[in-house]
Amino acid sequence: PPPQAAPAILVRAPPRVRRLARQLGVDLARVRGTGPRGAITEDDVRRAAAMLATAPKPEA
Amino acid sequence: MERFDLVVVGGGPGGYPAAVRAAQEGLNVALVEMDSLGGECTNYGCIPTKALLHPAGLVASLARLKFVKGSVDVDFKGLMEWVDSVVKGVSNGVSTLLKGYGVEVVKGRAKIRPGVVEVDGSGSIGYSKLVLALGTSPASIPGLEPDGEVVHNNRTILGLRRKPGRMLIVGGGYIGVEYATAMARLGVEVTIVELLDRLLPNMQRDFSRVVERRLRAEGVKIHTKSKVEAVERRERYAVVEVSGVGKMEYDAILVAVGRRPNTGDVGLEKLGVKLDKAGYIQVDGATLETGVPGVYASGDVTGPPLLAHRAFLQAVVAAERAAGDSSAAFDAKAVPAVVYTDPELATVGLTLEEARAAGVDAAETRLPLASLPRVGAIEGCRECFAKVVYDRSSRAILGFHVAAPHASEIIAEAALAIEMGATLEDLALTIHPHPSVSEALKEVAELALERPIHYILRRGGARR
Amino acid sequence: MERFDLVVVGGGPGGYPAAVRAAQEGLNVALVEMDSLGGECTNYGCIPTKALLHPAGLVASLARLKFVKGSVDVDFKGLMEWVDSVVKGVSNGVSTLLKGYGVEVVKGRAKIRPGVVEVDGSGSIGYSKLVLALGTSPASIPGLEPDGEVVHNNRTILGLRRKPGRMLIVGGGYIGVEYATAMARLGVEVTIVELLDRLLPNMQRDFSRVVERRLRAEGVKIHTKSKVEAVERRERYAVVEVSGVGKMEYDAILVAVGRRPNTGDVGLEKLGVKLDKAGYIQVDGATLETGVPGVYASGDVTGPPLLAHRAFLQAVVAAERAAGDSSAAFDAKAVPAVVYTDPELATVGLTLEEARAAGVDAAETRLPLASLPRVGAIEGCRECFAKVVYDRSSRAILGFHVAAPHASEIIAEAALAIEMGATLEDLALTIHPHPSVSEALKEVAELALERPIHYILRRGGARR
Ligand SMILES: Cc1cc2nc3c(=O)[nH]c(=O)nc-3n(C[C@H](O)[C@H](O)[C@H](O)COP(=O)(O)OP(=O)(O)OC[C@H]3O[C@@H](n4cnc5c(N)ncnc54)[C@H](O)[C@@H]3O)c2cc1C
Ligand SMILES: Cc1cc2nc3c(=O)[nH]c(=O)nc-3n(C[C@H](O)[C@H](O)[C@H](O)COP(=O)(O)OP(=O)(O)OC[C@H]3O[C@@H](n4cnc5c(N)ncnc54)[C@H](O)[C@@H]3O)c2cc1C
Repeated sequence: PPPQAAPAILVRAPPRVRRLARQLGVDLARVRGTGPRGAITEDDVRRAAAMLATAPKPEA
Repeated sequence: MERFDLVVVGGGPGGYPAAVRAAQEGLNVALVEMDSLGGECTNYGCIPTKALLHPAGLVASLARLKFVKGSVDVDFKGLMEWVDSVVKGVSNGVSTLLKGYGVEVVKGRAKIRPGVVEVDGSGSIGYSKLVLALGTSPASIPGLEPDGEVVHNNRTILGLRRKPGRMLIVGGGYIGVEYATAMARLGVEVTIVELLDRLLPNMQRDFSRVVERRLRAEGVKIHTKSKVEAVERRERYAVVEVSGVGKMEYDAILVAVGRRPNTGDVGLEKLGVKLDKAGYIQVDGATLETGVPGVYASGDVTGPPLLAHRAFLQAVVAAERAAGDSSAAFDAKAVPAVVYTDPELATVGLTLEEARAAGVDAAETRLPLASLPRVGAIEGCRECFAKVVYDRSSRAILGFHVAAPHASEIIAEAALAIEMGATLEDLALTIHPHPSVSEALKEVAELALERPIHYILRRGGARR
Repeated sequence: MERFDLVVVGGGPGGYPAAVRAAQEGLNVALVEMDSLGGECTNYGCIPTKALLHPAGLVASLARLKFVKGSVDVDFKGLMEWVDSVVKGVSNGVSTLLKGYGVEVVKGRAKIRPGVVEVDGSGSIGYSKLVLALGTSPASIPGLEPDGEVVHNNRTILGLRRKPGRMLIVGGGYIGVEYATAMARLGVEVTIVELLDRLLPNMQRDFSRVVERRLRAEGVKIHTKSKVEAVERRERYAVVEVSGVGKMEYDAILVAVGRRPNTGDVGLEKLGVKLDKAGYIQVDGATLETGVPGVYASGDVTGPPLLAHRAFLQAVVAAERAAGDSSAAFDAKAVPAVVYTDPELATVGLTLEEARAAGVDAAETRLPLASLPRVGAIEGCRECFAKVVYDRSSRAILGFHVAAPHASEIIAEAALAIEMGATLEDLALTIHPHPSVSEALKEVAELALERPIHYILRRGGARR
């Protein structure tokens, strides 16, 4: 199951990771961070993007 | 009619960086400015005030040292001319910069129609994309309109060449307290009148307290919950009645009571750009889009917080968007704000109240800084302090607030900490140079972790 | 004989934080110190030099402003007494701190046997664990032994009460140039003699260049590739022959030619603690273990870099290890170093050469800082600069090097950036307050990314 959305200010992702997430269309609030104390890394974002690409699209 | 890929209206911090960034991306850019390049910040704001505060601060720091004899005398006219030259230098720098990037600078007041900017006295230019960086102007009070002789706003005051004997500052916000700090140290008898119950009413209470105490110690008279009741203009002075104070003569009056967006009579309504009640342009905070395709706004004209460094980044984002980069966004978690009083006050991120209101299980740790050698023993600040606000579970830094010498310099590290998602441990384990004010970040983080090496830990806080 | 869980020998930055941290962990701690608490840093190093530099810097900054008239006169005796009081205040703070944590302070010189520390004049105390924080003493040159009247080291010079007319500084390292900066500004005619071909020979060449130019401009005579050939002591002065300069009279001579570890005659050999060739204690860099079970060393006695803030962290790690925390380690990637000249010089992390030697595909970007308003227009520094060293592929920050006012304050952000693994983008997208020196970090990162908003980008670098 996807992790619960965290309040935006608690999303711990550096500026470059946030930019990458925008480029790949990833919502950071739904990414589970694997860095120290749950920080979100570039790899986490890339993994989430790859999952988005393969996941079945929900019905519109 | 010449046509540009991008026209930027306004040459301040919200404007010129947009022109530069767009030119770097290969766009054909024009910038329209009706006054001096650099905007309010360079010409009437950030730069002249900090220039004024520089010698004033040196004089005050020296005066605090008992073994320094003799007396220095600041030639007021010379000082104001130097401030002028500093401003000109920075403004010329913006001009050189724009020329270097091939940006066409068009002088005059702009009015905007769809696809066309009409510039007073310079004809019309066409645009594909538009960045509105119109900024703000000083608000005024009926009866206290600036005359450039006795009654001033932040623009006309820079024309002062004779040192006022007695000066009234109307408005106790950051502009008012910065001017009070500078002028008092230059030997002017300063009075501040503030409507609300404290100076810096928009900031945290402990900041107000530090500033009020220091200004009073330097001879500034502070009247809160007061206002100007009546003004009689005379030849070279004015008689002003302040509630609870009575009538007094002042050689100069600075009105610093707020800002008004420059959005009137520019054609924005017809363009379809939406304004909020106060007249600021409504934008998407992340993309800086106004809702009208191809039209962006950046800087103070998008509403508070009115800060040059926020305008810089907004300008860059607007330019990148205009150049077609759909990943560009203003998503800063940390916008620092500084008041250049003595001690300097700086704040970034959330206060404890803001963090809790956002639903975070947050805590705050406060550290008095007098026992940091650089702050207490050397610079002599007894009332300086730092506070860190953090998330209890992850220990991520959410906010940092500091009153100290050079707070304007150390706040950037706190901004980086918040942007990077740094935790208390990260700050505590980063080596900070000794002796420095920046040690405050490490020490307050250690204290929050209950393992400070320079403070005696007691239940419920630190004491040394 | 009283027995302690932990005995710390040495009350400097490598010692007292170990005692505090161990006490916080519940250990029963004693600290042995034969001189004043606070060590070299508080009593003869960091604190008195930065105190001296504070008024000297204010005087020089004021003198640079043409509109400041009148003259200030620093009462030398009063200044030196103030420096003394600053030192005493900081040293007393350490005493209060140790008392607050219940650390037993034992006065006297320690000799060490297995399990026992014998303290001259205070009897013996037993220990389970030991932290050796013995520090260093000033090295001397034959013929130039300090006499406390004319020939001084960094300790005896603090006893000066009459301002020397002419002063010779032997050694152009950071202690020499800091004293030269302070003394020249107080009106002393200063000559520096340095054996190697430049001042600050251990630092980057562009730092040396900035400092040499500024010191020369302030009237300091600099003789590199020179040495003292002969000394004749007279009543209140000495006649010194310097190679290439000839004979000259000096009222005061400061010898600042290096440090010697305080590891002689303490019983270390018998204890089994290993020393390197220079006499420093060999430790595991991460755990601070000496190889003798339960015996740790921290601070300058473990060898270069000799820095108080490095000692602080080593002390904490040694204490945590002694208290049984096997996860504690000194693993800082970034140890900042500052020279408090004008402009201040600060460096952290790797230089380009070091990064390449470590096998990294690194690049460096250099930014002149004169066009930052705070640095150039307001503080008047024309030769200030910042350099960032980064990994080309990840763009991670590896090093930052800066010559600027308040470099000592802004270097901490660079240390945090390196510790956090921040990249050029992270620095460029973090909002830095305007106007400040800290903008240098953002601007140099933007330049490295080839999208500076305040510099004209040309092939192969920046120009404005
Ligand atoms: C006294 C004072 C001190 C300050 N100190 C600081 C500080 O230390 N740090 C900080 O961050 N901020 C400071 N500020 C705030 C800072 O000045 C602003 O945040 C900043 O100037 C905003 O930039 P901007 O480009 O959005 O607007 P502005 O700087 O106001 O620029 C707008 C420009 O647009 C031009 N313009 C407007 N309408 C038209 C038109 N129709 N046609 C042509 N040109 C037009 C104006 O002439 C102006 O040059 C200070 C402000 C004041 C008043
Ligand atoms: C002029 C000068 C300026 C400096 N400026 C700076 C600066 O600005 N920033 C910075 O980071 N560093 C600076 N340093 C370096 C800094 O002083 C050292 O890095 C720091 O003092 C090291 O701490 P320590 O505890 O390891 O050693 P020390 O401070 O040398 O302390 C060792 C202590 O152990 C005691 N001791 C030694 N042997 C015995 C014994 N057998 N029995 C009992 N007691 C003993 C000594 O009396 C001394 O108090 C400066 C140094 C000098 C000389």
